[in-house]
Amino acid sequence: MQRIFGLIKDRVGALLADGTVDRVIGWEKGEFLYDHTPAIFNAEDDLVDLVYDGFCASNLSKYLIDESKKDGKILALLKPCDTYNFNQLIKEHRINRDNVYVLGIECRGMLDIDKIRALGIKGIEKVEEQGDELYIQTIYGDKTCKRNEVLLEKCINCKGKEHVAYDELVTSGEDIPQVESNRFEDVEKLEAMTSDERFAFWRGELSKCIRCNACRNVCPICSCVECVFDNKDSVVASKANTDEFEENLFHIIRAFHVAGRCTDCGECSRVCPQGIPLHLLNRKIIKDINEFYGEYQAGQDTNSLGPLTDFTKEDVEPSIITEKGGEK
Amino acid sequence: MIFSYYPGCTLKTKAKELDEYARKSAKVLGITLEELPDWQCCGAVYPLAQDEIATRLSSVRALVSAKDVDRDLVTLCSACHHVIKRVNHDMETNEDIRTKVNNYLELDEDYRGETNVVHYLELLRDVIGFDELRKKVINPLKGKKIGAYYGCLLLRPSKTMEFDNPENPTIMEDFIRAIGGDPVIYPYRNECCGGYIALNKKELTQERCNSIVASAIEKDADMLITACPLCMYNLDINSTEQKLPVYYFTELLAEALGVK
Amino acid sequence: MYTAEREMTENVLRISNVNTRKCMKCGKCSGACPAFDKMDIHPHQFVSMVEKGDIEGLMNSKTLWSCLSCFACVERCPRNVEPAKLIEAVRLSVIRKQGENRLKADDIPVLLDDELPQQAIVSAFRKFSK
Amino acid sequence: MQKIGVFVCWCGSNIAATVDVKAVVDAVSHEPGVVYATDYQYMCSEGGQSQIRQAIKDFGLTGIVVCSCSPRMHESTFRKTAISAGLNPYMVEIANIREQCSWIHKDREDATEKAIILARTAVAKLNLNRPLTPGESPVVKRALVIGGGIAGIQSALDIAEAGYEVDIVEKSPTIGGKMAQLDKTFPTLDCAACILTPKMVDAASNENINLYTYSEVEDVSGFVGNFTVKIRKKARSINADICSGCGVCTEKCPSRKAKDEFNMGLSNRGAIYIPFAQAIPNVPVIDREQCIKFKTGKCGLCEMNCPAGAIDFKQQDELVERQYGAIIVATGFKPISLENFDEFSYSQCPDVITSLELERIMNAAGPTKGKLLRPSDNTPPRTMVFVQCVGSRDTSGCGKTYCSKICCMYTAKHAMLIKEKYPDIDVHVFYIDVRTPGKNFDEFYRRAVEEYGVNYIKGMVGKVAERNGKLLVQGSDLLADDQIIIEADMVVLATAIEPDESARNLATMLTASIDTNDFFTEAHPKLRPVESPTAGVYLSGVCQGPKDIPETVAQASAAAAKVIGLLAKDKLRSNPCVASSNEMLCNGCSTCENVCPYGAISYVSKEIRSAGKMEVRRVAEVNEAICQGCGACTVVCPSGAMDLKGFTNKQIMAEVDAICR
Repeated sequence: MQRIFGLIKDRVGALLADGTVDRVIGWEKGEFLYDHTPAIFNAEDDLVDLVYDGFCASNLSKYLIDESKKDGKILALLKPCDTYNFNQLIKEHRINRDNVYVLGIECRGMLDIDKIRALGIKGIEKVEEQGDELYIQTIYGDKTCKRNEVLLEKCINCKGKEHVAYDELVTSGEDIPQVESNRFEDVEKLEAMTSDERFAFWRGELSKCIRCNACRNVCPICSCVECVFDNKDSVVASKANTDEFEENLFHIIRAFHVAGRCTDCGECSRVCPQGIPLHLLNRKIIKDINEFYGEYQAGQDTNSLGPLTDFTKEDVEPSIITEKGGEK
Repeated sequence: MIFSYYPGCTLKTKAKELDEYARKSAKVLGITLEELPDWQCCGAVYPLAQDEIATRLSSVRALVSAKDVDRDLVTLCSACHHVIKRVNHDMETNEDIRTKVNNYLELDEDYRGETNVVHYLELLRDVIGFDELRKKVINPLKGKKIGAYYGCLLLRPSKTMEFDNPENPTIMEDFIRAIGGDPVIYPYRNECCGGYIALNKKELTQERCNSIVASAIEKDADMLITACPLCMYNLDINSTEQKLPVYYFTELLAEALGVK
Repeated sequence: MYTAEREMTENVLRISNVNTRKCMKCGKCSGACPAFDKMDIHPHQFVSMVEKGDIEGLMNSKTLWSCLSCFACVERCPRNVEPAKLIEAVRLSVIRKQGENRLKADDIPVLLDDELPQQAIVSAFRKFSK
Repeated sequence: MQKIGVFVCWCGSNIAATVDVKAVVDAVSHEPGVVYATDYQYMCSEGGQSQIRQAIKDFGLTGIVVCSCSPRMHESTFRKTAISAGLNPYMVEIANIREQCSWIHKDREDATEKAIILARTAVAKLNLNRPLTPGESPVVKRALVIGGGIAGIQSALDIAEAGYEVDIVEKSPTIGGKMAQLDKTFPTLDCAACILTPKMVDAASNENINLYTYSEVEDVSGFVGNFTVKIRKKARSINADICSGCGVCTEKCPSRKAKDEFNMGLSNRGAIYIPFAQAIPNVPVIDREQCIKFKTGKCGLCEMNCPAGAIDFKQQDELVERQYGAIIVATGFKPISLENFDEFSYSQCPDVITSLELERIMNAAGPTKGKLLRPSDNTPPRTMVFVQCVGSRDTSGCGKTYCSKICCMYTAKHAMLIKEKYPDIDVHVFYIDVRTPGKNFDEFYRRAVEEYGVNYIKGMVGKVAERNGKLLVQGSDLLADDQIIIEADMVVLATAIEPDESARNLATMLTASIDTNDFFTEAHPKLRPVESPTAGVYLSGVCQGPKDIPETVAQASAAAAKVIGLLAKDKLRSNPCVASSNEMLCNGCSTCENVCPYGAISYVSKEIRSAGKMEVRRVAEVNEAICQGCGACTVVCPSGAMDLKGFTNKQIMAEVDAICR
């Protein structure tokens, strides 16, 4: 991890120095060692604050909507999974591609601090990453654990180490282990429930919502000029003030708004302070789309029509959807 | 490949060749037929009545024991196949019958028609493939003009049996070609031989069989093959006007494969 | 229809699960039936008589003991009526009554020959006795 | 605040018998905005309409709700009433308390409650209505006819006669369709070719008619008055401009393996061929699948022998794009496949044939030059059996549930023609019912029986089996209560007909609806039988349902009359209920553009002042002349920037709220 960070820093410095780019968006150290924060670096000297390690999960592509409209060229550090959102936003004409220099960076999967703590590792002072091992200094002494035991949910279901968009790649040349997983496993469990059980499950989860809007604000797809929930003329907004609406429907409406566009980046669940598994709503829709219209990955490219905005004669008949979506 | 196997009563007694040659041939073809433990008679006729539960139970027991070992169930006799396949269809689609049968059997887990019922001919066609079978033949039955006799139970009702075109089937003809013979297509190959009526209305069976055999002879058949002991009996014994030798298809299969 | 008649008809319809009203009287069942000549009431009439409620007449018919259960009528009916199921239902209405078995164990030995497969005996027993 | 008047119609007893109309008036009069409510026996009558006009004047109404029948029935009536009282027609809302309420409910209390809900829903929506003004769109004065059979030809001729241009697109190499294959026509027994070919010639020589044969419609966009259609002219491999139609090439072609489609596969044709002598255009076509030159690169005999040098092996498909004001669908039919009916041995015995095959055998230009001979051995038959309803009226899943309508008559025709020409042949017809409603139809059938001695047997055939070169036809004789076996030499199956396979694809292109059998659906089964529900699309012939030639021709002319009525207009009033985009909310994501079936949305860069600063944004713009108001854009727009005038999101939500209250 140290090695790749060094390579990235050198390359970013060089590109700033030779005038290829005017600004850089990356991560700087946050308040705690595990909450690195997106930051803009305007000069080579500022790069002392740049970090890149297992706690740089946040997806920077969303910031490019605004940043790419400003004068000058911005360099964006994008992990493989972030580039899917980058592509999707290009497809939706939200990012000015000409103003962005994508430095595709290698990623070994990001870490989940809660999972580290769950292993009984508390009072963390420093985390050192060496290959697949983590060496953790705590106030109670040194501990170690395996990297793949403490990966974020979104990294367990990693889309792969290939970038789908970049101007230049920085890699260490080391082999990156792939995690075998079935991302639809949890969705299948939900599908196997009766509708009453499912309703109870979601009521339980969604009732935890405090409407902090973190999921919406972090979502690279949920980036409307003005969100329907903020628009008092939209009818939806006024509904949001009535009883129980928030926990019942806010997330479901949001899932429908991003349907066919969600890349399954998992940021919504990662940032939820209440730990609601919001990604399951999106994945259910992704799974249905795959089954009804054939495999589709949003953000794979910048020009295909999404399955929900493309009408073909082979499209599944509504009766089939009703049948499959109905009571199991 | 291992399949559960349901021989049926007659194959253990009067129709031993149907069974014995089927097993020998399967072995050559790389298929293991594992006889179901403690199987009972399928009941011989499919209970057409909705309210007949007891007469469906023995078929369900066979189906459940195949499900328990997670294997497809191979049948050989047309009548057994007809009964077991249709009872399975009931268990899959008829909620009333399913509930009653399950209530009676008190299984650990309800049976809902999960087992796939496969006739030996379907095994040859769909699992082994007639082209593959042809490659394994060492004594091709060259120059033999063979009329396939399907009868009714294999084919009908086609929506449940899903076996072949009910009025113009081809599976046995393809089989005959695969073992090197010349299939003879004659129009009465899917007309009923009279079946169990042989017991109480022999003259009706004789009429049926005479017209079937005459039809095959008119088209130059040297012999007939069948997949059902009762058809075999009727065509053989109850054809009173003209005669043709009648064989189980498995006997010719074993001969072609050199294991007779 | 009298109550007793109606009850018998309903019973036959329930056992068979056949909707006789689907019949369009085309006669294809009777055109296909291989046992037509041995029947006094032919398959298409059988359907009509059930519809009319004349179960009594059907219970006394030769047809019950001539049907081969070959399903030619079922297979070829353009309206999915399934006459064979009606014949079975009426046959059951007869043999389910006490003393109405048409084939008894004692009858069997004289019918046997060396080649006769068990299957024939079991089948006939199932069809003609309870 | 609106001032709303509510008018509850009794529709005689249609509504009033099930709905307590007074209770509806009473309940709705307390709704917000409602200043007047009343009921009347026939709201659509002159008396009812004048009440509405009076109330608009007396109470200064800004909008009206009429609780009556389906808007499809009388919305335009009440809109006209509103206009005559000086009210904008889009300030009229209809609450359908007949079709969706009184007709489907039995319980008066339930129906009344539902009627009240429907009425207050309409009021809730009307409170948010704004006056709308329709725009105008021009009409392209040209029609397209898809299908060149008798239906298409007749429609085209009538439109052309009225002075409008019309194009016929026909997928086969010649116009003429199924009728060209027929021998004689019932009930007059005149020769099909004698009455059809003059029409074909008329169509070809009419200067207003343009034929695209061997061509297919590939794409349709646009809307009534202004369709844009892409037509693929498949490569004939012949330069039609210089071909003289001499036919030398077809004689020289050494390939003879292809089954002749025109003769129903009963004879073979060359790889280069003219379908039949009277084909129009009289230009051959090369079947590239069969042509030795195309398969092996060698041969070219046709090219060497063509006196005009018209053979062009390199010819490519050509794509033509044309504008039309109206489209007539006349895609016709085909007999069903008989694979589910092998009990009749069609696939096993060559002497079991379909009725259309018999037409070819009876035809002087057919494979036997009009002599009735068995296909198996070319001998004349002694006994013939006709089987009716093969695959028709079949609910078992093997055939078609409907009656094919023409079989009874053509079978009587065949029987009579055979008896006329060969009195010694025994002709038997198995029938379930003989259906002959039509002018001189029953007389015709009875003539076959009484004068010609055709033996009609009530019953169906159960099995056809071949024995010693004869066909044993085993069937029921229901009237004699017998099972009979007829030893026949030929069996003719009256095969059910179904829509041509192109119908489904075409319906999708036209956004026209089809039923479960793929027949095109008419806008109203009684009152608009030749129009598709899609504006500007009309139906002609069997594509809409089974029918015989006179009916087809009648429908073809009716469809043509509708088209002429449309083309006679210079402008069409366009629907003002179109989409519009709120540029303040638009993300510029192009999703709406992608789903718009009419291509009505485009994107522009625009300076937008937002949150106090100016910025250039990419925003959607709707072309109101093209938008058809389908609303697809409004549902996909993630930010809610797209809305539909007359059916705004707010209005829909207000309706939902009113229902859920």
